[in-house]
Amino acid sequence: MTVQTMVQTIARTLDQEMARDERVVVLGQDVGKRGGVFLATEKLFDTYGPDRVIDSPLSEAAIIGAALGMAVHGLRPVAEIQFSDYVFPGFDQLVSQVAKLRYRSGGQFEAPLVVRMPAGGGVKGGHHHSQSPEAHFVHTAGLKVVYPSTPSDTRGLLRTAIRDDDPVVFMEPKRLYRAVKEDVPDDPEFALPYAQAAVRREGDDVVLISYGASMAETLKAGDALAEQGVSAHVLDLRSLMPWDTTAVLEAVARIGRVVLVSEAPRTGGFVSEIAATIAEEALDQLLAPPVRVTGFDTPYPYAQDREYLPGPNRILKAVKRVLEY
Amino acid sequence: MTVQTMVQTIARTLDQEMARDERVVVLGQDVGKRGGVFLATEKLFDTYGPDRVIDSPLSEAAIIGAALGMAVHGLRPVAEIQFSDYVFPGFDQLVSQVAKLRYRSGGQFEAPLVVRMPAGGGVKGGHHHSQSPEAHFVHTAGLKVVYPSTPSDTRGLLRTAIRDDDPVVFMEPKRLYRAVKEDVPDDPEFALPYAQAAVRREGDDVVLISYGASMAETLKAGDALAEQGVSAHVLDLRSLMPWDTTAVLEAVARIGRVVLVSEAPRTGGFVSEIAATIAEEALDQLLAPPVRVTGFDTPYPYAQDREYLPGPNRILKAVKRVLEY
Amino acid sequence: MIRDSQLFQPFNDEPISLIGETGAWEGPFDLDLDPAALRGMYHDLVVGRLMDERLSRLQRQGKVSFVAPSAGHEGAQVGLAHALERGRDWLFPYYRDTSLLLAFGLPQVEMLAQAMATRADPNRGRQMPSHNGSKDLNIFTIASPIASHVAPAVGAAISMKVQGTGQVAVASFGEGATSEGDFHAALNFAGAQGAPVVFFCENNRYAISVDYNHQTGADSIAAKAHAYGMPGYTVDGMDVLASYYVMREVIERVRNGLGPVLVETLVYRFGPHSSADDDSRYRPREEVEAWKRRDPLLRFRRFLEKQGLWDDAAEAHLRAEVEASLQAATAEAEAAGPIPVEWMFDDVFAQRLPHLEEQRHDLLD
Amino acid sequence: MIRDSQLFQPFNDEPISLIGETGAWEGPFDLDLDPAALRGMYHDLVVGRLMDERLSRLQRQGKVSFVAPSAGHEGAQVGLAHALERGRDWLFPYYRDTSLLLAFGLPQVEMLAQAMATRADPNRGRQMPSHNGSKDLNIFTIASPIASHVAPAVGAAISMKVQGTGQVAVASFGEGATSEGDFHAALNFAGAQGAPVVFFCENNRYAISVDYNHQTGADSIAAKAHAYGMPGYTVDGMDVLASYYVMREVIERVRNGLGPVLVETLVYRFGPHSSADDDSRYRPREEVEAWKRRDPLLRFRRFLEKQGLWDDAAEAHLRAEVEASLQAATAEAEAAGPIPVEWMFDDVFAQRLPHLEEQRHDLLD
Ligand SMILES: Cc1ncc(C[n+]2csc(CCOP(=O)(O)OP(=O)(O)O)c2C)c(N)n1
Ligand SMILES: Cc1ncc(C[n+]2csc(CCOP(=O)(O)OP(=O)(O)O)c2C)c(N)n1
Ligand SMILES: [Mg+2]
Ligand SMILES: [Mg+2]
Repeated sequence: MTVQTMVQTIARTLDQEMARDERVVVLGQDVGKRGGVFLATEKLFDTYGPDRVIDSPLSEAAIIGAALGMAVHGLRPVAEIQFSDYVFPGFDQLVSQVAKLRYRSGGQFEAPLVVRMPAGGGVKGGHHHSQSPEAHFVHTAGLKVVYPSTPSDTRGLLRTAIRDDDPVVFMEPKRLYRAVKEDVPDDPEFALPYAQAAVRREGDDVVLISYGASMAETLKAGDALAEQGVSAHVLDLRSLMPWDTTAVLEAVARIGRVVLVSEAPRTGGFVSEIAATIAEEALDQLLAPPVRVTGFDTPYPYAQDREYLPGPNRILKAVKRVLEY
Repeated sequence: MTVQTMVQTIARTLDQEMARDERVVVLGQDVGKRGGVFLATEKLFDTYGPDRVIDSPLSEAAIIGAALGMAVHGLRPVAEIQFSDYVFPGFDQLVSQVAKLRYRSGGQFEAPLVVRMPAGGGVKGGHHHSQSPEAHFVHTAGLKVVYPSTPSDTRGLLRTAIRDDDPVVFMEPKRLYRAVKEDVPDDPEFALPYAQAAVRREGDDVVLISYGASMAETLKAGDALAEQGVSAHVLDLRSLMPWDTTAVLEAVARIGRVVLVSEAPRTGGFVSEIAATIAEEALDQLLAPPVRVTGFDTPYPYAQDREYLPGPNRILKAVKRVLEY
Repeated sequence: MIRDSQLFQPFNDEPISLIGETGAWEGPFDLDLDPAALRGMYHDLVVGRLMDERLSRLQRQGKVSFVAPSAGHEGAQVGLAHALERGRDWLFPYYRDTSLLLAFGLPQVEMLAQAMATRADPNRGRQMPSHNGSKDLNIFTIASPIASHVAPAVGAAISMKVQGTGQVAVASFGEGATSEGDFHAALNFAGAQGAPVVFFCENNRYAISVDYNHQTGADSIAAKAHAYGMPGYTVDGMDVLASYYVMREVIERVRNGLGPVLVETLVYRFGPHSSADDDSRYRPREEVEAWKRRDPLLRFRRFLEKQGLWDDAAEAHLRAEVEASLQAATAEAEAAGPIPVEWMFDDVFAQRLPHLEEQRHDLLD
Repeated sequence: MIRDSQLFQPFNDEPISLIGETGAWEGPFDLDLDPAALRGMYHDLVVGRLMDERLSRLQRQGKVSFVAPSAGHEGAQVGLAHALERGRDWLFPYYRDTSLLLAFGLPQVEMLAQAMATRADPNRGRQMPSHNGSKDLNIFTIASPIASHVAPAVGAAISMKVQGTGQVAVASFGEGATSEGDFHAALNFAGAQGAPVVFFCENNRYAISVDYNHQTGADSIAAKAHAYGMPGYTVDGMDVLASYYVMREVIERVRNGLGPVLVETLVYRFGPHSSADDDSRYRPREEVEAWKRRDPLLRFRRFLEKQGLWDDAAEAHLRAEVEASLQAATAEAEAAGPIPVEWMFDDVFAQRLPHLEEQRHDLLD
């Protein structure tokens, strides 16, 4: 075990995987000498050199497209998109090429690559450094989507993603990069499966479901509820495609009240999918409507960086609504 | 009134609007002499010449980005993306520039432009000529999204979109382009508002909700149900942002059983948003779970072009489920 | 004069051509191909042409839903195919590469099975016709979005460089493709990395209806190589030997680690853009006829005749042989039978995820 | 010699420079600017530099969350600003254009208010600092995604052409931006349409940490103009007069309908990429120091002194005056007060849609 922040864990996991498997390479803007603008690839350049840690030109299409070609030719690229907001110039490569290659080739070719990207707001970045675009990926058949919230989960899921033969969009909650330090298992084989939600708090009165950057706020709400004598069952989804429908439906069936938290814009966000699934699969177990607490349907603002986020207060209001329903 | 197909109506509406307002220009691939690959801009080049009907290079980013610049400088561009599947190379222009310009400039600049795009499957086009990407647009704050299903609605909504000071993604169900002819109001001021669902069939037993390309299948299911003595209330949303929550919630409240139909992939599709809204706003009125009948979570296939679509049989199965619940 | 290894100069004003319109060898060096190799090229030109005709016929018969005719492009394509090492080098082709794919080894039956979407398509009927691919042959499965395959070719080439395999990647595309942002992103990355990749443009002057002058203000597609610090060549694509010799030199250069190259071949498509197009709306008939007189098959046949390697009997024999082979391949492709519905749910991921299992179950029930 | 209208030749090997390092006029034509105009340029250089320093100070004080320092870029920017027609031409700038914006007329208070997100920002506090814009001044509001503003500039230029307004659009960007696909798509469209637009590259050799050689294999950014059939110039961007005279000629050409132009100015950023960067990780200190000795302010001051237009007293006076003005602007910007929370819900659409009304209500309740 080593005590690490999330961003340190990423660099360490990449190091471990690159040491283990020569085919693993890293590419992106500033991933070389600079070690990434968040230092998520720190020191890798010194250790593995320019053939395995590739500073790319300023083009997300080049990064994602080239990563695909590398993967097809036998490497296991881990591409970094500097901010998830900047995935869009490379979006066509992701949805038209990467996501569909296995399918369109009848399984002849595969695309074992990871696209890492810091996501989420609360860093005073305005709308082009704060967005949460996971819904776009989850709606794209052929992509797996992971969005951890703790250093250990990041370690375990990044390893799984790198070893996966399918393309994985690996979203990283940037405002949690350095928020906590944690004992992270250093075993180079420590890996976590997808679609296993983590129970962050056991409870019986209301289910709170979230993932990624919004977990911190959700946990704060859970703490506040505990102080008020309300016991929240808090689930951290950790992966969104596939996601843990079983844990969600079981918790909802048992408790009957559920609040879904995500900072992505409300309309068409991933939690709408969860709500739809709950409504379709667990209608009779519901004691109150599944309520979504989300970002607003505005571009991410700058001056209201904090107010935009679904913070503990808004979560508590929603909980009140489902408890009093 | 003139009897026209949907695609004829589009060309005619563009012609009317270009005649009315000099600022309206058309741009895209093959929109000039060729009149568009579907002939949606037929004859416009002859009438208005190369300054107002602009054949662009093969770049969706150039088309959408230039449309924005034109709009900012005082024109009212109507851009054509040849297939909605090809919006992705221009997706960054749409989500990062077009959608956010008004917001980021504090309302100083606006982006009065329309991006037209044929969408949907059933034309043996494989996954790059068949997709239904509306969820991506609806989830992007700052874009309006229209998706009509009849020639008259197309006429009325395209006019509204062209005159709108906000950017509008105008999706056109390509397999309905020539499917029906209809008397279309030729009044050059005929326009339809957003967020007013059309009741395509009155009924009391189950609500069927759909839009765009999937309306044809939904109506067929409505007919089949009528023959079985089940009276379906069929709503055509026509616009997705904004969408007619009132009509949907009223119908659901009255009838209590609802089936949502869309050929977009299931996970994270726009009907998940509708289901989530229904669950949140009308839980107590539901007599059965809101059931989604959708495209599958695979890339759009070629050999199974028809089977992929949520056809009448799958809709009927879902209706049976909600009726027997 | 013996051909030396730096014979062709980049950024040439006149397209490189080695055979005159009458079939005369006009190259500034001695031919070094034996008769079998030359006849082999002609064979591949004819196979491409006849396959093209067959696909259009099958389309009219309703057995194929769509065709992107390639007649007029054969010279450029076959020249390229013969300059590559089969089974070693990689191709990232586009939908109009019928002759290229066949000459690079794609079995006729696979092309026909892909077009008819039968079980004999190794791509399992996932895409519309003219979208082949073969892992065994290092042919990256074609995708419709124009230019989207170019960055993957660069990535593969970077992998070749990093792993020191001595392979070369080639991406082919039309001149319209050069306008896409992804084209640029790809060439620029290749230039910065010195990756072993060749960008092979089949410039037929039209992207559907959009002509060259609406496509770009550049003097030539080859001139775009300046933007990436790589050499650019313009080649007469109706001349299979010009394509072959330029590509042979270029590929050697690239294989030796001297960095990427852009090659523009000047071709013309004799037919419409696709079976869904009506090119009379935008192309004058005289223009089409003028180009048809420059048919790459005709020119090369004249050349072979002048060399004493070909005559009418050989022609008749070859055509009969190729037709028979195509006939057999068509029958074999058809006999494989249609793609089963349930295949729709495979190959989304390496393993079928639970939600897809459920959806499969729902449909098949 | 009198400057004629075709003095500068494109695709030049040596960067165009008019003032030597010692401040000597080295232009091959006679200066035609009066002392007021020359002093005006120096004024704008100093304003840009002092604003830059002020923003960094405000950032360290916690009043501004982020800064993209522009010191080292002033010469190129001020030269451009003075060659444009204010209130007529359009600017599509990027985040490092502090001097350009101010010299083009952006009120200091607006820049400061934008940086501090107060009510005096006409952009209503919607974006991080260094993202200004002004409808009144034809300054397209800056967006962070690199190169995404270039296609809009081309669209505006096409509109200018179609409407025959005689205006010119200018898009500015770093050399890193030239690698984005959207950069290419935009320039290519401009070239095909002959649109009245100038592409103004501030090549400071680094995109954050990625150096020129990892960015592109091209010999120069100007060489990329070949890809679009437009002229490309390389200019010494540390020389405000070189930037001014080249841009004056280029803009005249563009205004006269001769089509778009790409201009590359060679500059250097003296500071880190941004207040969030640590450039010592990737830039040798000697390199930074060497460039600082080429400071555009220093060079132009030496020039003015040589021309007898400047001395220490004038310098002291100017600096005091500018500082006072910036101080007043800062105070005014701050006094406007913070952006109200409820503004978050405005300007998504022309009218607030019902779901936004509801969300607003939910938050403010
Ligand atoms: C991204 C994208 N946009 C548009 C299309 C529609 N489309 C198919 S082929 C084509 C023209 C291609 O022209 P070119 O690259 O010159 O190749 P050619 O067909 O002439 O061989 C277009 C616009 C597409 N397939 N992909
Ligand atoms: C599409 C996109 N990708 C990545 C970034 C992150 N980023 C911000 S500035 C920058 C470097 C820009 O370099 P350059 O264009 O040379 O301008 P400079 O900062 O040197 O003036 C990068 C990579 C971004 N803003 N947008
Ligand atoms: Mg072409
Ligand atoms: Mg730079």
